[in-house]
Amino acid sequence: MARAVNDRRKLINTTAAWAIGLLIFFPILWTILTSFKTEGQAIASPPIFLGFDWTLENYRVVMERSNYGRFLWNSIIIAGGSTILGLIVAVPAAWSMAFVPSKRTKDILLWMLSTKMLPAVGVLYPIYLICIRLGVLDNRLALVVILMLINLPIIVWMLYTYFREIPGEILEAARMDGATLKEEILYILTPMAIPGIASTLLLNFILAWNEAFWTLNLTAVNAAPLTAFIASYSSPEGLFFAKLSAASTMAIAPILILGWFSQKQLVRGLTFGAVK
Amino acid sequence: DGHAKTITIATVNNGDMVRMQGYTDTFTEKTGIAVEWVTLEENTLRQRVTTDITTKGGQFDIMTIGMYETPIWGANGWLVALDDLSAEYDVDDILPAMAGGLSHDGTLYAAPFYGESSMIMYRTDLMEKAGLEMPDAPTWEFIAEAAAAMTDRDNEINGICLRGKAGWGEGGAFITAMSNSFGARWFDMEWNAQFDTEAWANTLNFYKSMMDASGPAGYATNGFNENLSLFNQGKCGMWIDATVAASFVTGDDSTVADSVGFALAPDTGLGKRSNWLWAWALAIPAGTQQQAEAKQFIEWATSKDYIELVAAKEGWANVPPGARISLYENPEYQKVPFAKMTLDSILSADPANSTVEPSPYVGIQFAAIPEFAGIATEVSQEFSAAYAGQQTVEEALAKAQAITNEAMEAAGYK
Amino acid sequence: MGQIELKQVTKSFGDVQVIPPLDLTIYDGEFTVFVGPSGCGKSTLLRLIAGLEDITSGHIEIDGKDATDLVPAKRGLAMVFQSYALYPHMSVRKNIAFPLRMAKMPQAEIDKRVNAAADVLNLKDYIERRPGQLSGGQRQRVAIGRAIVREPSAFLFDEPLSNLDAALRVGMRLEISELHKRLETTMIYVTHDQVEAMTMADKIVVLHAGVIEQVGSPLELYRAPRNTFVAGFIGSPKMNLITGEEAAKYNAHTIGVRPEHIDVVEGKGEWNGTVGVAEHLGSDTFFHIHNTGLAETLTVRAIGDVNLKHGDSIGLNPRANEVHRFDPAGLRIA
Amino acid sequence: MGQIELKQVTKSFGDVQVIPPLDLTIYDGEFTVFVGPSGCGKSTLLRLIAGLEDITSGHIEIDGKDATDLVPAKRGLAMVFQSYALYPHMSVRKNIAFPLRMAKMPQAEIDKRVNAAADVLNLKDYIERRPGQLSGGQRQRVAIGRAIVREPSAFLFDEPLSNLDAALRVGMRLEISELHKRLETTMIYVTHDQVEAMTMADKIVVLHAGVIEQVGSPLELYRAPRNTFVAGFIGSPKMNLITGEEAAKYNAHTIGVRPEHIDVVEGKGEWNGTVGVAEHLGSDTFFHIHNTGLAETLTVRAIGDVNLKHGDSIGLNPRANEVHRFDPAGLRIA
Amino acid sequence: MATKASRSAARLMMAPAVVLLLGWMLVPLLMTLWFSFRTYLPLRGGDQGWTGFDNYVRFVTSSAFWPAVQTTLVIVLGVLIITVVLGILIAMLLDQPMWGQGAVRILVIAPFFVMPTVSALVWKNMFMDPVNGLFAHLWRFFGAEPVSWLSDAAMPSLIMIVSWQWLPFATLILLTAFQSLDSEQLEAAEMDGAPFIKRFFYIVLPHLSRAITIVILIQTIFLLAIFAEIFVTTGGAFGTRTLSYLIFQRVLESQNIGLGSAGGVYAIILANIVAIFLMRIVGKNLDN
Ligand SMILES: Nc1ncnc2c1ncn2[C@@H]1O[C@H](COP(=O)(O)OP(=O)(O)OP(=O)(O)O)[C@@H](O)[C@H]1O
Ligand SMILES: Nc1ncnc2c1ncn2[C@@H]1O[C@H](COP(=O)(O)OP(=O)(O)OP(=O)(O)O)[C@@H](O)[C@H]1O
Ligand SMILES: [Mg+2]
Ligand SMILES: [Mg+2]
Repeated sequence: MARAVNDRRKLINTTAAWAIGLLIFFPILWTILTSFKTEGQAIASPPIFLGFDWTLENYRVVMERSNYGRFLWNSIIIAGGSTILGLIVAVPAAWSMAFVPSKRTKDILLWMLSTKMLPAVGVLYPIYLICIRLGVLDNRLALVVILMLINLPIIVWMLYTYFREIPGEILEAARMDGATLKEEILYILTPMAIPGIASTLLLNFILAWNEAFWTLNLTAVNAAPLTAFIASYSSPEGLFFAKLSAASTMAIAPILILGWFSQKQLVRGLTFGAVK
Repeated sequence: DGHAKTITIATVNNGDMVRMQGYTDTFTEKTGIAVEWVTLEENTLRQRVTTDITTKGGQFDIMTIGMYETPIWGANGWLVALDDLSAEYDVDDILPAMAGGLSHDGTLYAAPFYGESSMIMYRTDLMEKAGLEMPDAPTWEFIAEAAAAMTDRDNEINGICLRGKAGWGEGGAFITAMSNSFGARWFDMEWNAQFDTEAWANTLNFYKSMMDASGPAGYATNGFNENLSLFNQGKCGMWIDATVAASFVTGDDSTVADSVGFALAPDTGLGKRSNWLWAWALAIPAGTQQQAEAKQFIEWATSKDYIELVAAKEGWANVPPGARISLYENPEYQKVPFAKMTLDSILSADPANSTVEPSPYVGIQFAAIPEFAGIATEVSQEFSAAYAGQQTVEEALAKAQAITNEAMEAAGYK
Repeated sequence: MGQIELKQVTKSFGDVQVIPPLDLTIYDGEFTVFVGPSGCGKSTLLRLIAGLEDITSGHIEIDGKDATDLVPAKRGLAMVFQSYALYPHMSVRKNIAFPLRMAKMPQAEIDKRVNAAADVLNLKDYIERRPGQLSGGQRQRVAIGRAIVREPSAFLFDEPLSNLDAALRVGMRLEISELHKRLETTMIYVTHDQVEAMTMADKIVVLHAGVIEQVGSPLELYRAPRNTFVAGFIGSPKMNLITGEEAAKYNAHTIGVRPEHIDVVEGKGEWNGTVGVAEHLGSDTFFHIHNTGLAETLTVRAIGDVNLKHGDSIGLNPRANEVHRFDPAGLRIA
Repeated sequence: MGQIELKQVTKSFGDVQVIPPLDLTIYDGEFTVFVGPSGCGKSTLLRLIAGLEDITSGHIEIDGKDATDLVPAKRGLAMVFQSYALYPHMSVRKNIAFPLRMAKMPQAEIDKRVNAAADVLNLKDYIERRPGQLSGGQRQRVAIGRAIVREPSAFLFDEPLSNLDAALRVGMRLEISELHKRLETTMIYVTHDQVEAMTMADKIVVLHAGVIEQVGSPLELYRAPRNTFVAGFIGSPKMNLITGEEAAKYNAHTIGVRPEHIDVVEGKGEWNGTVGVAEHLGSDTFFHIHNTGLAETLTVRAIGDVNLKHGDSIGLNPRANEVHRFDPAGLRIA
Repeated sequence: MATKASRSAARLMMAPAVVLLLGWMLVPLLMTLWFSFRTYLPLRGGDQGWTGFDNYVRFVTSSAFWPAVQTTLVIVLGVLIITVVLGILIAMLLDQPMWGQGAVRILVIAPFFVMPTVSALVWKNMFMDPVNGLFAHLWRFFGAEPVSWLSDAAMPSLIMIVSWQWLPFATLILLTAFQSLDSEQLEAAEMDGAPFIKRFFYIVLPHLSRAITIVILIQTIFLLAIFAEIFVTTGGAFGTRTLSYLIFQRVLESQNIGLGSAGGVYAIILANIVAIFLMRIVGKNLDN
């Protein structure tokens, strides 16, 4: 029973929180604003905040220069695919850990996490060679699998924490009711864990979307996602801030919008069992 | 299937290359060959194509590489020799300096899309205001003096803007080229690092004291892009950099386009100037399935016709420079203000003979050995740290010496 | 239909044996209650019967057929869990229908049975709601509904009422009793609530550390506890257990007298003491009597409101025919 | 030391007034129990006294001094929360010592007091454990220990026993009562458990929707409930409330008779009916009687084990002097 | 829950995840190990044979090694400290009642969605550029000399950029932890006479320890691997070369796979030291 708070306190809280929120958000806001400026206005001194001539020119130039749609589509496929594939592999594993724990469950979980500590640059060569051997360079499916593997530990861990919150009695009830293991997972566990699964999905979608090392190094054209798109603007000739901003905005906008629409889920998703 | 063939080209995201992408349709219309572009920032591009070529990944049909990679890769047999280009293409029209730098054992392995040297770009108005006149071939001493005279901190005008950014292709290239004019070299004939020489100390000390006095704030992180931006905003009196910059500083985005003059890169009277030689060139990796199509593209993109196409659409100032003799013989192009100085700069560079004292390597702002990129990046990082005042010039040189010797040892030179 | 037999059943978790060899027969139609202190193995026993845990050794027979290795679904039993274990994402209807769906019953039949169960349990008004929108008692009924539709040969209940508040508990207790009367199906019911055990059971099984201390009807246990454990466990407030001299007078190591079987007298009684805490419930008064010369504090019940205060001296007369006698091993002396 | 007075205290959450103007005096040393249905404002009232919520209007005086705007720590009260609110990362010792450490008491004095409290509460064996390693009853005692050491002028308890199981509840109830006897400090105790209220209180405050329905000693409330709400609320099983013709006979709109005040007779009685469920507890038997001609099912208590079964016809005689009469507004007719 | 059937089902269902991850870990690891014992110079014709421990010795004795380890630890620690401390403060603020809580949360969460590359580009060019960056304007506005962030204060700048990206994560986890704090505990402490600061240190902080552990664990995993931020901003100059960046330089810039692989093995060892250390705490904290 939280204590009731008077309006004055609330006003102070609100002001402080909004100030900090805006401060944290400012770099993104500034990027978005700059993307609508002309190059001259973008570097004007003193900087112009809102009073500039809004233009879509930068977006036009960027769109003309690169096949944004394809990058976007690849990002969606790769991030989405790896997340879904990850779920398919992780749900049974998390079920096992949560409901049939053994002495080694926690060790396995921590071991899984530790695989994430392999330095990617250190194994680029081996992985590149393997991909060549398998003929899967610049292949969306290969990236889907690799990103799935990269994020799998996180997915398993998150699902494990959610599943643990589900009382085992309910699964036992299903078993008493005659459900097979498959039915138990499909009809009871998964629907009950929907909020958790949704946030796992989201978080991993974001992680996969932003993954920049493998997606850049293992793709050329067919499978190149937005991280590759932004790589071509990394150091544009003459520092065209406005165009850089437009490209940046285009690279982050989809995920930003997705994240905003689903922030409730995400907030839950980010708890990692911090709450019991 | 009925689809046309598609070739994949890895390229760098600079202005001329991006412009070329815009004309891809013309090529496709003409030949029916579709083109996929992988455009990357310079450093990223270099890693991507290097990884791909060394592992024979075969992801690209054409790679955009430079004078540094071409001879090494050619020697390894990783590139398709460009020795059967059509007569119409006129290989002999390529500037000899460029062709030389892009060949191994006399065989051309990459066709220059554009070539460049470096030169001084300066503000005629500021020079005048300072009461000085730029000679066609100035010395470093004069440059330092002029820089000091032009500096006007209150109006945010820096006498001179130079690259200080870490990276072998950035500040590393500049300081190496500059060191040549001070009589320094990377290696002696036994591949021993030479950073313990006085010549290197002189180079760095001169650079740093001049930049501290007349350079922009934070010059230790400025590269080509940053300096271009500064110059275009009227914040630099002089800028010594790639000749291709000339078209930008006189172009639409420049606020000082009307008052830019050009001069040869400076020297110290030891017989070598501090200008480099570079070309972005198109090469075909040996493993590609689409050799014929790739060659077709290279012939198109580096042809005289392409130059004319660009000239017709966007004016002579915007054509890719520095690759073909014929361009400089074209009377239309000769009208471009920086044409002559560009050619002069290119002609005054000699990659095979870049240092005052003899050196075992080819290359002006680099040494064409596989290890160089790695070493020079780290060395230039030490230099940048010295520029930023985080260590002394002596410390930086000592570390550079150690880094270089370590790496040469690791690579088996010693 | 519904006879369950445990033969030499044991259960160990790792090295710890929580159920030593145990024999028990539950007859068809019986309402059997398992009681015992926390951790004594009530739930474990129930889960062994349900098949949710493997037994370590021994046999379980259901209706005369060996069910030891049968999966839970095949044993024909239904279980109502302490937490109800309703499926939160399904409506009441779907919850109740779930076991039938799993049995691949035709939809028409499912509907019929679900409606019938909803009728019986007064759930028709909530049939489309989710469990989250129901009160505790309603949830409880859904859980029972889900058990009923399968027409199991026996119901297993694990402390089904312990999450309800006192008032509701009384109501639900009656409902379950009535259900048993109506269906006449075997029911096994775990609780640690005295009143539930006494009022609902046909047969009470008192467990202690996995061992059955006594099996019998509630009144049998109340009247003739087989040992001091059962004597202390059954009845509320607890039976007064007295050792020493007083017990010797009765030729026993320990004697037990229930608070309601001690009469308070004015003046001297068989035992005399002073009132400690007096708990006035209105309908009854419980006195805790000190200084009786006995080692133990005695609890005494007086009907109605008796006006004795802290410190008052009183006399107590145990009813001789209600005194239970136990030997040194704690076993009842007949 | 320990008199608490509420004067025209109100509390609103936003627009909702949960406590309409309320006056109440709790005298020094009194054990006052707040009872009432869930949501009636018991906890809110307690928190207002503790200072954990600001009152909306009115005054609170503690020992005659205005405490309305005092912060909780300055009111000299100690509170035991329903969840115990132990600090999970501190040992029992540290938990108990916490208020003293906050008061910057010298370590020697702290140790002395903590040990004394641990002694009193039988916590010495667990003193270095964390709350997570304690049983419910032990936790409860730690919470009380933390309250005791401060030597507050009054203790506030918010349903301190509701998380314990039945057996433990009885024990803790006695412990708290004894504590009160020993310390003679004012205690305010919130519960919705009948038995707790009746047995522990010096004074019961019956709340209903933020309004005090009746204040009095447990037996006052039992004997003379001021209205039907109190009548139904106090006493277990609930008083039988009967309206209609039968009530009219008594010149009342509603009459109430407690189950323990109805005698079962063989043959005809004042009321006659058939036994529905019979709950045999051993010490008592509760009958639910149907078909009496009254609208309501009657509950009747018989002492001991009475051998009546489902369907038996019986006669009932309410004890005339124990019949409570209420007017149409539900108020007691004297 | 534990019948034989369910236990064997569990093993079966865990298998795909375990096998996949084992493969994903072992195959590259073994190849890296193999390379690390060879002279492998792709630009000089590839694999040139066995060299024993030369690569290991060379990597460790290189003047860049220890500074890189130090830089790695400084970045990880710096970011952890900043994100945890600020995260706690911001979470505490967001936990208070206010208007538009959801909207503020959206603002705070946003940096988490930004690709590391984009974030580095934006910070480097639009904020930290000593001439045109917003900070430079701000500094000039107050009459100060603009700072060359990425050279003069490279490490703090880098830490700041990375912290900005990870602050939302820390804040959100800590916020949920705050929300799970039993308010009765705080009230009890208040009744016990603990003022705000003491309540924070004695009650709130211990309660957050589990959440903080999780923040530290997850962030460390990601922070040990940060790459794009360094690549884009400083390219490893000005003392910002981490161990993984050093490996990157050996492998990709110097094209010395053998040496880089040896470095990779060291990085794995370092990561595992950190991991074991973390797992210890986590293991302990996750249990209770
Ligand atoms: N999965 C398990 N692993 C190990 N020990 C267990 C397990 N389940 C139960 N136990 C142990 O078995 C004993 C009996 O437990 P059980 O749950 O059957 O007791 P209970 O009588 O139901 O108690 P309660 O009244 O508290 O529900 C306990 O000592 C318990 O600790
Ligand atoms: N912080 C709050 N904000 C709004 N309403 C509240 C708040 N706290 C309590 N209430 C409301 O005030 C009323 C009284 O609540 P209170 O907790 O005092 O009841 P209670 O008698 O303690 O109930 P219970 O027996 O369930 O504990 C309830 O209707 C409750 O919803
Ligand atoms: Mg149990
Ligand atoms: Mg309450």
